[in-house]
Parts: sequence; structure tokens; C-alpha cells
Amino acid sequence: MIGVGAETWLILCIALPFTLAVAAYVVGPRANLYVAWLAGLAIPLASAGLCYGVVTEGAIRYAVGGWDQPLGIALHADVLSGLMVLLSAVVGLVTCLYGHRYLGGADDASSRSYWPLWLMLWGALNALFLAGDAFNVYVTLELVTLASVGLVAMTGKAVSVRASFRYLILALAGSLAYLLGVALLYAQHGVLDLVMLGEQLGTDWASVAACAAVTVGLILKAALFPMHFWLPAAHGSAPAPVSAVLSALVVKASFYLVLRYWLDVFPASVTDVGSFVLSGLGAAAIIWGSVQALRTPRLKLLVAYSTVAQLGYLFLVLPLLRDAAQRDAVVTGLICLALAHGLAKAGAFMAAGAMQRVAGDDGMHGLRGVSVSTPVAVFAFALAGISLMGLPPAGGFGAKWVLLDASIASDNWLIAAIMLAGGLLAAGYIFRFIRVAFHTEEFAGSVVTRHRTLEWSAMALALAALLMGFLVEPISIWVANAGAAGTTQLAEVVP
Amino acid sequence: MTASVLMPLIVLLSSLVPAVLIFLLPADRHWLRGAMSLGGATLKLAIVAIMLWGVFHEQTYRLTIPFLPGLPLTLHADALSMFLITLSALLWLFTTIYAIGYLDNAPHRRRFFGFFSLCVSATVGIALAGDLLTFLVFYELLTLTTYPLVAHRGSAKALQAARTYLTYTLGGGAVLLLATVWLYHVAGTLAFREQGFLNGLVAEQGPTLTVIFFLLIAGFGVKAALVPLHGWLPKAMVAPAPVSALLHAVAVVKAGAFGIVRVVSDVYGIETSDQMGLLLPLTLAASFTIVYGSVRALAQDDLKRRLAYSTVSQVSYIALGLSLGSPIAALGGIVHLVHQGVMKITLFFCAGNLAESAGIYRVSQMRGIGRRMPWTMAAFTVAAFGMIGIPPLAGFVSKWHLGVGAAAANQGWVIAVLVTSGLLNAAYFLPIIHTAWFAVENSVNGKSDDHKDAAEAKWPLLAPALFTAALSMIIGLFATADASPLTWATLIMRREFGL
Amino acid sequence: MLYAFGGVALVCLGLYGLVALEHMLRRILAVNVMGTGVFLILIASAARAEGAPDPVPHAMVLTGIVVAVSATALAVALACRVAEQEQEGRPEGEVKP
Amino acid sequence: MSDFLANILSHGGVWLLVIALPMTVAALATIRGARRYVPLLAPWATLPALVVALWAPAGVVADVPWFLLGAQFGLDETGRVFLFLTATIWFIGGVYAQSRSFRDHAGTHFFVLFLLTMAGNLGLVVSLDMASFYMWFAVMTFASYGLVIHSRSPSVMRAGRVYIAMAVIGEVVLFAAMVVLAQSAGTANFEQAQLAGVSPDRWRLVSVLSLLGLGVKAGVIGLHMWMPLSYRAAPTPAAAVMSGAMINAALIGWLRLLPFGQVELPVVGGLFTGLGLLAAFAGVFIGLMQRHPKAVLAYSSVSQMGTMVAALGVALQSAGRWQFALGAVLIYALHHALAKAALFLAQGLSEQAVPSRASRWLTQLALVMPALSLAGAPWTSGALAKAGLKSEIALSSSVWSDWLITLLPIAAVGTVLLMVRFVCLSWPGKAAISQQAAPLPAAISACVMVTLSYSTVWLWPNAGPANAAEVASSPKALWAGAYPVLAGIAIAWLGVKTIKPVRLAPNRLTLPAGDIVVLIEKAGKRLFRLIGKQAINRSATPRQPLA
Repeated sequence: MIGVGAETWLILCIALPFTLAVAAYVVGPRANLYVAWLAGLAIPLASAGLCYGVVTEGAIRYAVGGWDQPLGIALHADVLSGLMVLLSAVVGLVTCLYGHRYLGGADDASSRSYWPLWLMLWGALNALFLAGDAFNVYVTLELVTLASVGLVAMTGKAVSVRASFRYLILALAGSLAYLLGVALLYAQHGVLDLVMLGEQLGTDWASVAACAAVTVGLILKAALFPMHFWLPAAHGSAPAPVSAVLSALVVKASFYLVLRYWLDVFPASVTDVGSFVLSGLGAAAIIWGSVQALRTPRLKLLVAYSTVAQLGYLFLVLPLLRDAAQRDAVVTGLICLALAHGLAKAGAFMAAGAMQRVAGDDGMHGLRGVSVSTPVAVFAFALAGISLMGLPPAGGFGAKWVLLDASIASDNWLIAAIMLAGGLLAAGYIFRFIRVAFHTEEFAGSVVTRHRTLEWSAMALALAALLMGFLVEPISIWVANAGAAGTTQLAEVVP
Repeated sequence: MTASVLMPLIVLLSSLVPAVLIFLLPADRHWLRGAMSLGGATLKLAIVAIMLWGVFHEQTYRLTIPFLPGLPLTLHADALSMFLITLSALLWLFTTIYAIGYLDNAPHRRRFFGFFSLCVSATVGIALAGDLLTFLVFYELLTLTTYPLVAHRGSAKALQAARTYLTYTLGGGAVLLLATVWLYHVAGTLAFREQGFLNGLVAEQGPTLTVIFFLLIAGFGVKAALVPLHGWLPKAMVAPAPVSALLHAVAVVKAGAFGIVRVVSDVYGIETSDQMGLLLPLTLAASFTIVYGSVRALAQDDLKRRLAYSTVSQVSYIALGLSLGSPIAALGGIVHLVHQGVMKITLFFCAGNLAESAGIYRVSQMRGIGRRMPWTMAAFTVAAFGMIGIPPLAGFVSKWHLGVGAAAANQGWVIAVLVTSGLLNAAYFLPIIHTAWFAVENSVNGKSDDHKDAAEAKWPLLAPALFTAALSMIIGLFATADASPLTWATLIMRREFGL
Repeated sequence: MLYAFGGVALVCLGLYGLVALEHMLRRILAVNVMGTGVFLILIASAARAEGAPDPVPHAMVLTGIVVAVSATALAVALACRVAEQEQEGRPEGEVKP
Repeated sequence: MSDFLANILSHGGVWLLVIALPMTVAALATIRGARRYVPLLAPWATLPALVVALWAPAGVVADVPWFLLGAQFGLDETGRVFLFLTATIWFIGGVYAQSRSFRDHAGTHFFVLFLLTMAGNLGLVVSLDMASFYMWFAVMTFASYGLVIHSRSPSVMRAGRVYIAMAVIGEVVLFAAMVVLAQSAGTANFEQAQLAGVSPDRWRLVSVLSLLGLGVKAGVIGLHMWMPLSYRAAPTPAAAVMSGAMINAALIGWLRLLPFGQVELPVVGGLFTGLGLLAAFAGVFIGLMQRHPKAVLAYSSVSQMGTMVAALGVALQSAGRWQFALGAVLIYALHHALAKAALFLAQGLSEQAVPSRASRWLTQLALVMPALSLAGAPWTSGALAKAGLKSEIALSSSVWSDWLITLLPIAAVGTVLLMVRFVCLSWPGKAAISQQAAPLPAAISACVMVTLSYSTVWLWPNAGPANAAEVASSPKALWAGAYPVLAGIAIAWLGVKTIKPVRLAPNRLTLPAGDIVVLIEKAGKRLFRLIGKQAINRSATPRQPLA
């Protein structure tokens, strides 16, 4: 990172994956291995560089090609986006390893389309996290959608194709709702830059309507209850590395945008009613998702429903943002929760994939006693589960702690209670599987086709999620610093 | 300086590292695995011995690891933590020897010993926790690491028991988390301090603190098996004998009781909580548990189940002692932490021996087994007498101080509870002893086939049982000697009451 | 203003179609109708009281159309795949591409 | 020589020897090669205790602060009496158990339990602090369970159940008493506790609790049910040590625990006296209706202990004359212990086949002599003990003393009746002569016991009032000893001759041994059935064995 400015890393974060995606497409499956290695090393390096720069030097703004607003493409990196980029870097790195092994480097259609699509998705995600204006966000959002739909449909199985179609249509609808909101914003204020928009927005009906349109569009894509129905099918039917990325990163992208808008753009326009409606939906998502996860007959569906539930947390605590004293804590908690969930869920899906490989199927019944043949994967799943349950020392625990503290401080007891209940429900479905895995019944699947790389990739992510708890403190400091810096900036602007 | 940081770390790592290595080791390297387990246990014991000396001479051992904002993980060795850690280090060594013998040729040994070591690491963490958050972290880790042990056999019954266990303990953990966060919010700190850290807040935050107190007690009460939160314990009996031993004597139940001790003495302070009137409900709950557990134990024919209900009853002595608010009673409660552990682990070792060597699972199958397995039953007898509270065994020493403390607190009815409990303990232990030693094996109905070819258990199973039985006699017999648990507990009690 | 209301009407129509229609192709069309509505609103917002219209919304709509086209293409491709599989009569089976 | 002995005996380690030797011998049983020597060595394990009791200087105290809760062992005059009688009876009981027929039948484990019980009994005598006392008390109680149920027949098992249930109740109540006292006094040392200025309220509580706790051992009326059953169930040597030595554990417990001579407790003292008197009469009454000689002896113990409890009650009410009262009680205890042990041994002898006419005479003599002593006939030790006790009661300031003076002779008549009944029941018939080898150790030990029971009290230094021996030999005292005996024999003779049912159908006028325990068992069974039904229903679903 020495000698290289944070801007450079910023550009690289976006440019590298897109370039590699094109390269992978052009060169074809022969070079899969090299592409995988290159991507797995270079992009995380760039992401880490960016993140380091953001943390040490503060937020960065960059106008691509020197074109400034409103026509140019503004990039904006702060702690929030930096950490999200880092998350995608970590998950991406492991996904590269895992994907390479999972798809076996075979020269078939799925392998051929996987690498370009996945790298494109990675690039789109980075671009989305770093986008600085509302329209750019729309474009990257659509890019993410298209790439993810392609990945879901990759195997060509009927189930996944149907799921991907449904996903696509809903995602498009969500994007359009978002775009509608952007249109309203632009019509009124004539700017698209997120920071500038935030300074102009008020409580007038147009702002509120724009806020509503943007939020509805985003929560559709973030699969918040009751608009979650497309998610389990899409995530459950995709190949494991794809599911991991979808659950860990793609839905997180939409949530990131919600957070970004609510923090930077809408604070003035968001009404209490609105935030409590979202909170209520979040609560419903936690309960509904968990209950479904407790009932579903397939492991990957279980994990997918868990995503529905976990996303609920992110929305559950939004009302706490209204309390200025708790804002930093809540942001910290949300970031940590998003990161922890990203790592843990990617780990869980990868573990599920490894087990599915051995068992030939991810039906709960067929996985009985699977701990005999893939102990590492089961262990990884359990470790990831610890984070999902919010038990110490996992990142999920740290996040929950901070959020609980904030909700108690602002007297939101119901939110605290639901958070705790959600943890217990999560324990219910995680251990539902562990119980199956521990069953003494002779394991039906093959023991020969064990893939150590798959299992250990899952383990790496799960461990990362487990140790994420120790990052809560630094993150809280960064957020506090950024918050302090942000307010001074504002103070300069306002007079 | 460095030693003060290193020591707690080594104690923690001496079981954590073996655990990780065991998981990484190929499943068929039994010898190496055993060596690592035992090596770790021995190392831990040695370090603990050094730390004991240090803590006695007022040295500080403190290690902080940044964790949550403003709340680092703190490992801190004070007199109370050394108490639990010595118990767990010592009994871990025995249990490891026992488990190696017990699980000879059993499947999934790698998993078992891995989680076994993890479980002890969590216990060590609980013992060394310097604040409530650290305590909570290791407390939850303990829940998670014991689950695979309870479910170890993988039978439908074991899985069901493990599920019950998990439901109870995670529920308790959630309550605990809420209470801890709330307490942090109210007090702004969670670091344990002798005589509590809430003294200044009682005036303005009294009701809130009361609610938090009961939430905390409810949270810890699950593992400490306070009625009505005890339901998991008898079910968890399906686990293999070393696990039961660990659950009942060293780790889980002890963690709950230790949590109650910490809350009462180092969070609220015994005197403060007494002034706030928090202790009487705890006394009532503990008393009820003591009597209830014993009554339920009476009706059990299954040996381990009977022992489990006995644990329900006995562990509440600890809470009872703390709740009386008098130094002597607190002394009795704290010392029972170790005494109950040593005695109960003996009983479970013996129950395991009976099951393993003679296929005996029920009291009614034990007729005359004392002749065939005299050493096992001798150890059992000693421990059972200790549980009843017969001198010179460890249980008497605890009960004596509890009784004197109750009299000092002018709570005569607690003595009645102790007396009742002693009667009931006798009522469910003496028949076992009678059956084993004096009952004639009846060869009618072919029942004597139960243990026709039963011989004494092999030495890895027998030696730990005999040793802990001897220990429970020694710590009772020499209760007032230097370095006895009672002396150490006196030290703790002095510091807790600021005497 | 008229354009804007027309746009809103189109969005509503598209939304209704999205929710009510079953057939894949129709749903694709519904999304497109909705998209057109949004574009219309954007264009309408470009109108200014005096002088030339604001160019930015035009640029945005242009980009939006590109995105919409590619998305539609993907959707149609997926729809074709589904239709193929249904014709082969094994909707649950695996299809070799 | 004697200096040397005194030097050794005043060393604290001697207590270790007294207690540890029996346990060491018992521990030999775990060594395969040494096992067969255990029965042989058993009686000799009492030797250190005997030597200490006879020759150790008083006031030898060993503080053992690291033991239990800080223990103290030592010997005072009270302890000396009890140590002597305990060691003697155990020794002789041990010798009795050497009889070949018994030893072959009993096996090593009987002797192991015998030795453990012995250790407990000796230990509690020399313990001067509560925890150690309680410890040895418990060791004695639980080890003796094995002695009681030695023969394993169903009725014996029932006796064992009753014994252990009552004993445990006694144990835990005693625990409560000690705990309360230890707290109130701030010390667990008996002597310091008596001097600690504990409030009378606390003393009352402690006294009542100890009356219940130790009362089980002493057979205080209401808690006596186990006694007839266990004495009957236990083999002769065990019954002898139980009735002679172990029963006195209660007495020494009270002497150590209660504030005699320090605090006057009129109400509690009255309770002691009342219960004691009740026991003195009820024991006689129920004992007369027993069919088994050992049960008769058991009820006699109830009655005799009642007398002593009554005397203790009187002493509790008048602190002033305690030193003298103590002497009287000690002598009475010594007398009763030795005589009762002799009776049991003689009874055991009477059950054995005897080889010759001479040995039958010997048996008959062994039966009659201690019976007379217990009855308080002139020139017996009983006469001396009773005289001492009576004079002390007369001098006390208790409101009960007049009553006692009146009632005790009547109780003495009752004792005579009991003894007549006992002798009749165990009188060896003519047909019993056989040519089998004589149970020599048994015969010898019984005879020695009888002799001791006569001589010891007279020889005991400082026994009772200084001129007790002279007083007891005076014509007045002789008459006082003789008339209850004569009256009793006369009543017995008249009763058998005149009252038809007694003569014709003695078996219909009986009460079951253990009297109210039968009722309690019935009530318990009914209650258990009530509760048990639900429990059984619940456990009806077959449980898989757990591991």
C-alpha cells in the first residue's frame, strides 16, 4: 500500500474484476486456474489496500475520468463501503478457491460461464459499494442482478432456471422502483450525488415518496419479508459457490444501499412510521424465515431461509437510527452484522455444498450421519451457525451486543426481545441439522468423494466469522471517527 | 510482568491447543491423542499450581484481549477463579484418564476428545473471566462444546437429550445476554470486583438492578439446575460416563453455580444484595431445589438418573450458601463448589464402571455387586456418604458451614432444610449401598445373570474413581489444614467480605 | 406534466401485469411497460421552465434503456430455456446444453 | 516404669493409636495374605484404649488444628469412665466372637465392620470437639448397620431398615443441634462451647435437638423402636457391644453437649425427666410382654436409660451440685453398661449347647448374677449405683426430685420383674447337654464380663460420693436394695400363680417387639401405596437402560 494512493486501489477494485471477467470469457476454460488465482490474489489485495486507505485517511471521492457531477461517474469510498468491499474480497477469495474445486475445472458449459459471470458480479458489487451517485447505483444494481441471475441459471437445471427467471423479474421490478425514486429525487433537486442529495432533502411529500419508492425497490431486492419469496428458491437451487455469494454479498448489496440512503440521504425524510413498518417487517422476517428453516426438508433451503431471517435483523434495528445518540453504535452493529452474516452464510453454503457433494443430495434425510464422512464441513457449518445464532465470540455476537445495548439505551425493549428470540430460533434450525449430522445411522453417501478444499474453504470462512467478533471494537472506532469527520464536514458546509 | 500475562494464556491454551491438534490428527492415532490430552492436562495442572502460589501471595495475573467496544475480554486470576480452575484442572486430568479407558475401542474418539478438551478450555475461561462479558462468552462456548459430548452416542435418545439440553441452556444464555447488556447499560462496567461494583447505584437504580439480578440468576440457574430450570440435567444422562462426570462435577453445572457466586459476590456484592433484599428469594429457590431434587432422586431406579437428581439437589447448596448473607454460609457454599465436584465425579466414575464392567444401569441390578467390584463400590460408598454429609468426608464440611451460617443468619428453617436434605440423601443413597454390599444376589428368575461374569473394572477406570474418593476424604479430613479447599475458601470469603 | 402522469399510469399498469400475469413472456412485457413508464417520468423531469431541457435525464434514460434491453434479453433467454425443458417433458430433469 | 508409661500416655499421639489401631486392623482385610488374621486381632485392637483408660493421667489433650474443623482429642474423668467401659466391652465382645463356630460362620467382613464400629465408638469417647465426635458417631452408626443385619434373614433385614432409618434421623438432628451450638458459641469445642455464654434460648434449642438426636441412640421413649428389633437381630457379641458400649455414646454426647453445671434449664430438664420416667415404666411394661429374651433386655435398656435421662434432667434443673451428680451418673452408666453386656453374653451362652452339667450351672449363674445386679440386689454393683443416684436426686433442687424418689423404687420393682421374665425365657433346659466342643472363648468372656460387672464399680476410684461404698453397705441401704427385689419376685410368683391368662396363655399377652414401629410401618405402607401408585404409573413405561 506504500506509495500507492487509495484512489488507485479504488479504481483497481472495480477495474480488475471486470478486466479479468472479460479475460476469462475470451480465454475460456483452459485458463480457469490462472484466472482464479489471479482474481483471488489481486482483487482482495486491492480491496485491502482501499480499506486500509479509507480507514487511515478518511472518506475518498473520485470522479472517473475527471468528469464531475452530474454527468460523470462519481466514486465514493468511506468506512461502510470500504468494509463491504473487504467483505466481498474475503468471500470472493474463498469463493475462487472453492469454485475452482467445486466445478472441477471441467470444460463444460457451467464452468465456462461461471468465471466470467462471477468476476463480473464481483466487479459490479465493488462498483455498487463504491458508487457515489444515485444513478450509478442503479446501473451497478442492474449489473449485479444480471450477473447473479446468470449464475443461478448456470447449471441449466429446470428448477434453477425457473428460480432465476423469477428472481430476474422481481429484481427488475425492484430496480425500476428504485429508478422511479431516483427520478423523483432528480426532478425535485436536480442532483444525483448522494451526499448532496442528503443535504437538500426535507419532509415534503415528494421526498417522502421518493424515499418510499427507493426503499420499496431495494427491499424487494434485499428479500425483506414479505418480498422474500423468490430468495429461497434462487439461493437454494444455485450451485453452492453461487449460493454463497448470493446470500453473503448480493442481498447485502441491496441492504447496503438501504443503509446508505437512510444514513446519508433520507435522515430528514424518513418518518417514524416508515422505520417502524420496516422494523416490523424485519421482525416478521426473522420469525417467518426461522420457522420455515425449521421445517424445510433440504439443507440448502434451510440456509437460504436463514438468510431471510438474518436479513430481518438488519431491518429490525433501523428505528434505532432515529436516536442520534445511538447512531454510531447502530451503524457499527449493522456493519458487523452484515459482515458476520456474509462470512458465516458463505461458509454455511460452502459447507452445505461440500456435504451435498458427498451425499449426492442435500435432503435432510440423506445427510443423516454425514459427520462421519465430512467432519470438517459439519464443524464449519456449526461454527458458521454460532455466528448466525449470535453466540460469542462470533461476529454475530458482537453485533448483537452492540445493537442490544443500543436498543436498551433507547428503550426499544421489543426490538431487544425479538433479537434474542431470533437467536434462539437460529439455534433451533442450526442444531436441527447438527442433530441430523450426528445421527448414528449409517451414512448413505459415499465416503470416497470427499473434497478437502471444499470443506476447508467453508471452515476458513466460518472461522473468519467466528473471529469477526474481535473486529467489532476497531470497527466501532472507525465508525466513530468517520462520524466525527462527517459532522465537521457538514459543519463547514452549512454556514 | 510477562508471567502475569502469560500464565492465564497458557492455562487456556493448554487445553485449547490439544483440542485443535486432536481435531487435526488422523482418527487412528490413539496413542498420540491420549498423550496430548494427558500432556495438556498435566501442563495445566502445573501452571495452575504455580498460579495458586502466586495468587496466594497477591500477585496479579491479568490478560486483556480487545473485543467489544470498551469491553475487552479479560482473563484475571483471583482467589475465587483459582478455586474453580484448580478443581477443573485436577478433575480434568482424572476424567481424561478415565475417558481414555472408558472409550477404548469406541467410535468417534477423535471428536469426543477434541470437544472434551474444548469443554475444559471453556471452563477455564469461565473460571478466569474477569468480567461478566468474558464470563458470558465462555459460558456460551461451554454450551456449544458440551452439545457434541451429550449427543456423542448419536442414538435417537442421545440426540433428544442433547436437544433438550440445548433448548434450556441457550434459552438461559439469551436471558443472560439481555441481563448483561442491560447491566452494562446501567452500570457502565462489567468488571468483577470483590464486594461488587454496584454499591453506588443501588439508591437510584434499585428496581432495575433487582430485575437484572433475577434475570442473571435465571440465566445461570439453568445450568445450575435450579428448579424449575433443571429439566435438562436428568435427560443428559444418556451421555457417556466421563461426560456425565464432567457435566456434573467440573463444567456445566459448576459453571452455572459459579455464575451465581460471581453475580452475588462480585457483581452485586453479598452485603449489597442482602441489603437490597435479593437474597431471600434465592434462598427459597435453592431450598426448594434441594428438597425437590432429593425427593425426585428417591423414585429413580436408574442409577445415573438418581445421581442426576442428586446433583440438582446438591448444587443448590452453593446458591444456598451464597444467599444467606453470612460469611460462614458463604464459605460453606463456596467450598461446596469443590467438594460437590470431587464427590459427584467419583459417583459418576463408579456408575460408569458398573455400566462398563458389569452392565449394570439400575439400582435394582446392583444386588451384591460389592463383592464382585469391591473397589468401585468402596469408592462409591465413600462418595455417597460424603454426599449425605457424614464426616470426615468433604460433604460434611460444606454442610457444617452452611448450617452454622444459617444459624448465624437467624434462618433456622434453613437448618431444617439441611436436615431434611440429609435425611433424603440418606434415603436414596443408603439403599444403593445396602443393595451393593449386603443384599444377597437372588438367583431366582435368572436375575443374577446381570453381572455373573462381572469382575472389577480395569485400572484406568478404577484409579480415577479411587483417587477422587480418597480426595473427597482427604479434603474433609484435613479441612482446616493449609492449602485445603476450606482454607482457600476462607481466603476468598475474607476478600469478598472485606474482612 | 402529462408525460409524468402517463409515466405513472404505465408504471401502475406494469406493476399490475407483474403481479397478475402468469405467463413468462407477459411478465417480461409487464416489466418493460413498467420500465417505459419510469423512463417517461424521467424524461418529463427534464422539462424546464425556460431554455433547453436538462440533458442529464436523457443520458440516464439512454443508459436505462440499454440496461433494460440486456435484462430483457436475458429474461427471454431464460424463458426459452424453460419452454424447451417443458417441451421435452421432463421439467425436473437435467438438460444438457 | 510407671513414669515411662505415663510419659508415653501423656503424648498426644496416643489418641491416634487408640483410634487408628482398630482401623488399621480392619484395613488388613484389603490385603489378601493378611485377611485371615483380622478376626484373630480384632479384640486386641482395643488394648491401647484400655491402657489409656486405666493409666493415662487425666487432662491429656491433643490439639489437632489441621484435622477436620480443628479437632481436639483428650481424656477427662468422664471420658475415662466411658473409655474404660467401651474398651472393656469391645474387648470382651471381641473375645466372645472368637468362638470357632461363630468365627467360621461370620467371615472376615463381620470383623471388619466390628472393628470399624469399635473405632467409631472409641473415637467418639476421646473426641472433645463436635466435628470429630460427630464423625466417630457416624462411623459407629453406619458400620454397626452391617452388624445388625449380619444374618440377612427377612426379619433381620427389617430390623436393619428400622435401625438405619432411625439412626439417620438421629444423625441429622444431632447435626442440627451441633451446628446451632457451634454458631451460638463461636466454637466447635465442647468445653469452650459450654463456657461461651450462649443464651438460654439457644441452649434450650440445642438441648431439645440433642434430646432428639442422641435420644435415638439412647432409646428415649418414642425413639426406641429400633432397639428391640436390632438387639434381637444382631449376633450376640454385636448385641453386647451395642447394648453395653454404643448406647452410652448418647450419654457421653449429652454430657459433652449440654451446659450441665453452667446454665439451669428447668423446662428442658423437666422434659428430660418426664420422658425418662415414662421410658423407665413403659420399658418395663412393654418388656414384660416380649417373648424373646433379647427383646426383653432391649426394653430393659430403654427403661434403664430412661432412669439415667431422668437423672440428667434433674441435673439440668440444678446446676449447683453437678460435680456430684456427674459422679452418680457415671457410676450408673458404668454399672448398666457392664451388666447389660454381661446379660447379653450370658444369653448368647444360654443358646449354645453346653457340654456338661457344670457348664450349664455356669451358664445359669452367668444369667442370674448380672440380672440381680441390674435389679439392684444388695451387694451388687447395681445397689451401689442406684444408691448413689438416689442420694443425688434427693439433694437436688429440682421440683421433680420428690417424684423421682417415690417412683424410682417402683421402677426398680419393674426391673426385677423384667429380669425374672428374662431369666425364665433364657433358662437353659436340661436337655441341652451335648458332647460338642465347648465354645470356650464365649464361656470365658461371659464369665469375665459377669465378674467385671460386679467388681468394677466397687473398685472404681472416686466413684460417686466419697463414702458410697460404706453407704451402700449400710443396713438401710441393704434393705433399700433388697425390698424391690423381694417384692418383684413375689409379684412375679403371685402373678404367674394367680392370674389365669398369664399362666395359661402367656403368648396372648404379648406386644410385638418394637411396638409402635409396627403402626408406623403400616401407616407408611399405606402412604407409600398412595403416593407410589402415581409413581408406578409414571414409571410403568419401560425405560431403556442408560449408560
